[in-house]
Amino acid sequence: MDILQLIQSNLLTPIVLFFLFGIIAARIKSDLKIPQAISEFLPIYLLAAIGLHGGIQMRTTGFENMLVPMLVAIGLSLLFTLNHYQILRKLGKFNIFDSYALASTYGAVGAVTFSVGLSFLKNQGVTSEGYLAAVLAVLEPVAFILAIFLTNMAVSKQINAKKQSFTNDSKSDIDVGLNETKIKLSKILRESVTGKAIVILLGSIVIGYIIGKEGFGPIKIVFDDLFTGAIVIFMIEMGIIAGQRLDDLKKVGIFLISFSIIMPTFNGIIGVVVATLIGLSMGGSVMFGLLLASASFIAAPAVLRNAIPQANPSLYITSALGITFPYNIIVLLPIMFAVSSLLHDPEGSIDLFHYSLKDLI
Amino acid sequence: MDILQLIQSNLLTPIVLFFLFGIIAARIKSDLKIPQAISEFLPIYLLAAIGLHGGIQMRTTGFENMLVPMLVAIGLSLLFTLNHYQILRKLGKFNIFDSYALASTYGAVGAVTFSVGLSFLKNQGVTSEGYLAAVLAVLEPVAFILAIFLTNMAVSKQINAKKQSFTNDSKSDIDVGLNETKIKLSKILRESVTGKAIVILLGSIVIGYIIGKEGFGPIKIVFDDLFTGAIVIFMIEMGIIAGQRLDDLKKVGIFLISFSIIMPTFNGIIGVVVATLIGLSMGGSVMFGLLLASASFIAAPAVLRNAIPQANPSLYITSALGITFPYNIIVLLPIMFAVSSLLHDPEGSIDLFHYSLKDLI
Amino acid sequence: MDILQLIQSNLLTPIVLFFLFGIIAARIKSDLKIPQAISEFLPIYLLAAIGLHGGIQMRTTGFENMLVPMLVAIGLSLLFTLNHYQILRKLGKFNIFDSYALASTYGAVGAVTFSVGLSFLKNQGVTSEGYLAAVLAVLEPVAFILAIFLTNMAVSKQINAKKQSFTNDSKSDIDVGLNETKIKLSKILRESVTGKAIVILLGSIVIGYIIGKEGFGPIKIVFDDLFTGAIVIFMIEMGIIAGQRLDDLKKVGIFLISFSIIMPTFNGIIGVVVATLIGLSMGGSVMFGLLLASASFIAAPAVLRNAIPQANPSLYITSALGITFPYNIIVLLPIMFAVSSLLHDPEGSIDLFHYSLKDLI
Amino acid sequence: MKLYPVKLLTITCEILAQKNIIEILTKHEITGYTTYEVNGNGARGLRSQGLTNEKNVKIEIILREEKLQDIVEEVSRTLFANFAIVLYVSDIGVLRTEKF
Amino acid sequence: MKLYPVKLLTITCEILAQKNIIEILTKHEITGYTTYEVNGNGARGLRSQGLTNEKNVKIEIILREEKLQDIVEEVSRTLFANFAIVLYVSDIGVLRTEKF
Amino acid sequence: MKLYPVKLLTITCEILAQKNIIEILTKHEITGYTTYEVNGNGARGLRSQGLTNEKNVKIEIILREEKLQDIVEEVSRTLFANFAIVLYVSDIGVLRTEKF
Ligand SMILES: Nc1ncnc2c1ncn2[C@@H]1O[C@H](COP(=O)(O)O)[C@@H](O)[C@H]1O
Ligand SMILES: Nc1ncnc2c1ncn2[C@@H]1O[C@H](COP(=O)(O)O)[C@@H](O)[C@H]1O
Ligand SMILES: Nc1ncnc2c1ncn2[C@@H]1O[C@H](COP(=O)(O)O)[C@@H](O)[C@H]1O
Ligand code: NA
Ligand code: NA
Ligand code: NA
Repeated sequence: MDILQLIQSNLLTPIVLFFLFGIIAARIKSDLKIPQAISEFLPIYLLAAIGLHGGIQMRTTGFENMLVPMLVAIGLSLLFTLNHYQILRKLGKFNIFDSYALASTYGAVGAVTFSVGLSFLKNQGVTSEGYLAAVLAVLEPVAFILAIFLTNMAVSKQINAKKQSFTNDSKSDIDVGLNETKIKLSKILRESVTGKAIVILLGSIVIGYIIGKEGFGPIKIVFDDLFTGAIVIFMIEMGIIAGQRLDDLKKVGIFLISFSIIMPTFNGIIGVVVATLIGLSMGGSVMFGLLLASASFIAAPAVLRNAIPQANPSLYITSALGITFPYNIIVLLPIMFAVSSLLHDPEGSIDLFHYSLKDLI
Repeated sequence: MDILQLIQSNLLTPIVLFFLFGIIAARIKSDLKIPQAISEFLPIYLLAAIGLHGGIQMRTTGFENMLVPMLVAIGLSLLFTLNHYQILRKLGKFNIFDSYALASTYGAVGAVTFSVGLSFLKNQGVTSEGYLAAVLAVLEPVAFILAIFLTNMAVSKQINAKKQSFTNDSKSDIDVGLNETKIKLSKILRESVTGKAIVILLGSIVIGYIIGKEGFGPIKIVFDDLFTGAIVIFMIEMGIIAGQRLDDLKKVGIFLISFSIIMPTFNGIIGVVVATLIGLSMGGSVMFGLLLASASFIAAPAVLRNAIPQANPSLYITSALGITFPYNIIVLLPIMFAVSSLLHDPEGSIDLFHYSLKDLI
Repeated sequence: MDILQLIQSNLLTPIVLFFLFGIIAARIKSDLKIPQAISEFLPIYLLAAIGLHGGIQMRTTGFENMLVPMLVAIGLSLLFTLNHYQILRKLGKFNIFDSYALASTYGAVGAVTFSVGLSFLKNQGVTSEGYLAAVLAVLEPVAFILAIFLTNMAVSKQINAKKQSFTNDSKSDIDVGLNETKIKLSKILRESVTGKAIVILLGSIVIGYIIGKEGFGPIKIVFDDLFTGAIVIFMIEMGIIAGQRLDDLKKVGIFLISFSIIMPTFNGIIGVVVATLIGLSMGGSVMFGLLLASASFIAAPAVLRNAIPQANPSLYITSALGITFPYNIIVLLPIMFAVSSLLHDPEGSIDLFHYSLKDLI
Repeated sequence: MKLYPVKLLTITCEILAQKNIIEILTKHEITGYTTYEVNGNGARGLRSQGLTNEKNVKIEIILREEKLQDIVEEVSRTLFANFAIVLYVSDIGVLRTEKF
Repeated sequence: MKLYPVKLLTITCEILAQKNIIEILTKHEITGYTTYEVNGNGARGLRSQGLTNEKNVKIEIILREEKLQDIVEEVSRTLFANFAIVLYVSDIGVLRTEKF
Repeated sequence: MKLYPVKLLTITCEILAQKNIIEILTKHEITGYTTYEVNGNGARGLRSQGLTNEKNVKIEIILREEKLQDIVEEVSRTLFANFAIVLYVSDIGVLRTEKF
C-alpha cells in the first residue's frame, strides 16, 4: 500500500466519514447536534479509556523506559513552541499575544486526535507503547506554561522600557517578568494540572496500572469494546463544530492556514523520526509523532482565554479545530504511518517510491 | 401462531412492556423521567444505526430495485394524505387547518415506529430490504409539503373570494396559492431536508454504503448490539410522554380516536399488500406497511407549528403519540406480520382462519 | 483469604478505585464532573438492570419464599430506626428533628450501595436471591414513614403540652399526632411510592419476571454486560460529591462520625446473621446485611427536606454519603462477605482467626 | 401599544422547595409562572455541585400588585426559616393585564 | 460610571416560536439578545414535560425605547394568537448605550 | 411586608470570564449570587453553538447601591476589552436587606 492508498482507505473509515458528515450537516445549517451533556461526557470517557489502557500496558512494560521518551517529548514541545512563535511573529506579522497563543496551541497536544490515532492503529492491527498516554498527560500544560511565561515577560519588558526613559534604576526584564508571571503562572499551572483532562487521564493510568488485565475484565466492554463507536459519535459533534467554524477561515488568513498544515507535518515527521531513533515501536512512533503534530483545541481556549485574554480566540480555535485536526486525522496520520513503517522496516511492504521504481524498471 | 397469539407474545417483549411501564409511571404521577439530553440523543443514535444498517445492506443488494418501492411509497403517501383530509373535513367536521395538519401527520412517517418494527423483525428472525431506510428518509417531508401547499392555497382562495366581491380582475386561486406558498414552502422544504432526522438518516445510509460490512466491524457493538437496549430506554420516555398526554384524549374526541386506529390499519394493510405485489420480501412488506401506517410525532410538531400555526397541536400530537403509536407497535405490527406471512406463503404456518377451519372439520 | 486480604483486594477493584479517584479529584478542586444528565440517568439505568435481573431470577425461584425475608427486613428496619433515634437523641444530644432525620436515613436503604454489592458478588462469582431487589424496593419508604410519623407526633405532643396548661380537655397525643400526620404522611407515602427509584425498580422487576431469560436476550448486553462499567462511571461522580462534602465533616462532629461507622457495622452483621438463620444463601445474606447496613443518600434528602424541613440536611447527607457509603463498599462489604462465608460453611476457606490459630500451633 | 404596570416576583430557592412554592401559588389562584434551574451561592453555601436535589431553581411570577403581598407574606413565613431562599420584586409593564 | 436608561424586553414563549421572534428582531436590525430554555405554566398548560419541542424559551433583549414599540407591536400581532407567549418590559441601566 | 429598595446587577458574559467576575465579587466581599448558562448573540457573534467554553453565562447579584459602583467599575475596566460581556442594573425590592 502506498501513502495515497493509505490516505484513501483512512478516508473511508467511520471515524473520518462521520467527521466529514458533521461538517456537511453544519454547512447545510442542519439543526443536528449531539446534546451538550453527551459531548461533554465523551472526552471524559475517551480519556478514561485511554488512561486505563495505557496503565494496564505500563504494568507489563514498566516505567523505566518511559523517562527518555517523556523528556524528549517535553524538549521537542518547548522547542517547537519557540519555533512557532518566531515564525508567527516574524513571518506572519501577528502581534505578541496572538503569536504566543498560537505558538502554544500548536506546541500543546490534542487528546481527541490521540484517541483517533489509537483507533486508527487498532484498525491496522498495530500496537503502541502504553506509556504514551502518560506523555500525553505531561505534555499538555508544558507549552502553555512556556507561552504564558514569555508573554508576561514581554509585557513587562515593554512596561520597563517605558519606565527606563524616566529612571535608570531598574531590575532586569527577566526578574520583573518572573515576578509578574509567578502569580499568574502558579494559578495557570494549578488550573492546568487540576484540569479535567489531565486529572481523568492520570487517574485512569494509575487505576489501570493497579487493576491490570484481570481487574479490567468486568469493565472491558465499556472501556474498550465501545471505544471506537464512542469516538464515532464524538466525531459527529467535532465535525459540526468544525463546520460552523469554516466561515471564520477568512478571518484566519492564508498565512495561518498554511501554517496549520505545514507546521504539524513538520513537527509530526520529526516526531516519528526521533521516536524511531530513541527506540519506540512502529506504532509508538506514529503516536509520538501525532502528539507533536496535534494542536490543542479543547484545553487551549480554556487556558488561554484567561491567561492571554488579549489574544483573539477565533484565530487559535479555528485553525486548530477547523484545519489542523481534520488534516491530522485524514492526511497526516496515514503519512506518518507510512513513514514509520518505512523507518522500522526499510525493506518492508510500504514502498514510498513504488511508482518511481516502477517507472525505472 | 395465529394473530392473537402473535399480539400477545409481542405484548410481552421488553420494548412494549417498558412503553406500558412509562405510561403507568406517568399516570401515577411519578417523577421518573429520562434526562432530556439522553432522550434527545437516542433518536439520533437510533437513526444512525438504522441508516448504517440500511446502507450496508444496500451495498449488497444495489439501488436499482429501490426506485419502484420508493415511487410507490411517495404516491401512496400523497394519496393517503388527501384521503385523510377528506375524511377529517367532511366526516370529522374539523376546520381546514386542523384537517390538513392531521392529514399530513398521518401521511408522514414515524422513525421511532420504524425502529421498533426493525427490532420486532429481528426478534422474529426475519430480515427486510435495507433500502427501506432510504424510503423512510424520502417519505418524511412529502406529506407535509403537500399539506402546507394545500393549506396556503385554501387560505388564498378565501382571501380571493372576499376580494372578488369588490373587483372582477383576479388571478386564479392556484396562482395566488402558488405564489404565497412559494416562500413558505421553500423555507419548510429547506427545514425538512436539513432537519436532524433526515440528515442523520441519509448521512448514515451513505456512510454505511461506503464502509460496508468490514468497515462496520469496530463500531458494530455500539450501532448494532446496543440497538434494542437503546430502544427500550427510549420507550420508557415515550411511554411517559404518551401517559402525560392521555388526559388530552377527551379534547381529541371520539371521532379522532377512531380515526387514529382505523386509518393506520387501513393504510398499513394496503401497504403490506402493495409491497407484496411489487415484490418485497415478507419482512420488507411489514416494514413498508409500517411506514404507511405510522404517524409522525417527533417531526410533525416541529414542522407544523410554524407552517400551520393555526392548527391545534394537541390534536395531532396526542392522537399520533397517544393512540396511533401504541396501537401500531402493540397491535398492528403483529397483524401486518401475519398478513404478510399469509401473502408470502399462503400454505404457511400462519393460519388466519385456523379456528374456522377447525370448526369445519 | 482472611478479611484484611479481602478488604485489600476489594480496595483494588475499579469501582472502589474510581470512587477514591473522584474524591481526590474533588479535593484538588479539579473541574472534573460527570454531566448532570448522565449522573441522573445512571441510577435509573442501574435500578432497571437490578430490577430486570431480580425479576428474571424470581421467575425461576418463585415469590413464596420471599415473604419471610421481606417481613423480617421490614421489622429490622423499623427496629433499627427506633434504636438509631434513641442513640442519637440520648447519647448524641441531637434535637428531635435531626435525630429522626438521621435515624431514618440509616434505617432506609441505599440503592447505589446495593448495586455495588451485586457487582462485588459477581466479581467473587457468588450469586444472591433475586427477590432481594423487591425487598430493596419495599424497604425504602418504611423507615421514612416511621420517622415522619414519630416527628409529627412529637411536635403535637409539645403543642398539646402547652395547650394543656390552659385547658384540661385534650385528646391523647397519639390521636393528635395521628391526625396532623395523616395528611402529611399520605402525601409522603404517595411521593415515596411514586418516587422514581421505587417505580423503576418495581417496574423492572415485573418486566423481568414477565420476559424471563429468553426475553432478556436482546437487551442483555445493555442491562447486564454494561452494568459494572456503568457503576464505575457513576462512582466517579459519587466520589466527587463525597469529596466536596468532606469539608462538612467538621460540622458533623466526632459523635456522628463514629455513629456512621459503628451503626452500619452493627446493623449489617446482624443482617447477615439473621439472613443466614432464615435460610438465605451465602451471597443473599451479604446482600441482606448490606440492605440493613446501607444509608439512603439519594432518596433521603428528597423525602426529608420536605417532610422534616427543620432538620439540617448537611448532617444526614454528609454522614451517609461521605462516611457510611465509602465505609460500606470498601470495608464492611468484605467483612460481611467473610462473616457470611464463615456462617454458611464453618469449615470453609475463610478463616477469621487464622493468625491466632497459627500462633497457637 | 400601551404597557400596563404589574409586578414580577422572582424567587430563587433550593429545588426541593419548588413544590411548596407552587402550592402556595396555586392556593392563591395563580397558575402562570416560569421556572428554570440555576446555580447559586449564598448564606447556605455553594449550591451548584453535587446531587440534583442540591441545586437551585428560579421561579418567576408576573402578577398584580393585589396578590403580591399575600404571597410574599406566606412564602416568607413558611419557607424562609428552613430553606435556602431569596426573593425580590420588580416593576414591569405588560400588554395584556387580563392574563395575570 | 454613569448608567444610561434603556429597556429590557423579555419574551417567554414556546420554543418553536423562537425562530419567528429572532426573525422579527433581525428585521428591526437588532442582533443582540440572550436566550435560555425554561419550564412554564400558563394559559396553554404545563410546558415542562414531554418532547423538547414542547418546552419554553426565554428571550431577553436590551434595546432603546425607540425600537421597543415596533417590536412589541409586531410580536403581539403575529404571534399572540397562535403561540404560548408572554412578554414584559422593564427599565434598566447600562454603561455603553452605543452597544444597543 | 415592607420591601426595601436594592439593586440587581446582571452580567451576561462568556463562560470563561465567570471566574474573573466571581473573583471581583469576592474581593468586594459579596458572596451571594446566582448563575446559569445561556445562549446569546452580540457584537462577538453567536454564542450558543460549539464547545461548552464558547457558551455564555448570566450572573445575577442582588446588592446595595453602595457596592454597585465599585463592582461595575472594576468589571468594565478589567473585562470589557477582552471578553464578550454585557452588564445592566435594575431596581428591585427585597424583604431582608440584612442579607445583602
Ligand atoms: N445577593 C444575592 N444575589 C443573587 N442571588 C442570591 C444572592 N444571595 C443568595 N442568592 C441566591 O439565593 C440562593 C439561596 O440563598 P441563601 O438562602 O442565602 O443560601 C443562593 O443559592 C443564590 O442562588
Ligand atoms: N403569570 C406568569 N408569570 C410568569 N410566567 C408566565 C406567566 N404566565 C405565563 N407565563 C410563561 O409564559 C408561557 C406561555 O404562557 P401562556 O401563553 O399563558 O401558556 C408559560 O408557559 C410560562 O412560562
Ligand atoms: N442587546 C442585547 N440584549 C440582550 N443580551 C445581549 C445583547 N447584546 C449582547 N447580549 C448578550 O451578551 C453577550 C455578549 O455580548 P457581546 O459582547 O456584544 O458579544 C451576548 O452573547 C448576549 O448573550
Ligand atoms: Na503539538
Ligand atoms: Na403514514
Ligand atoms: Na439501612
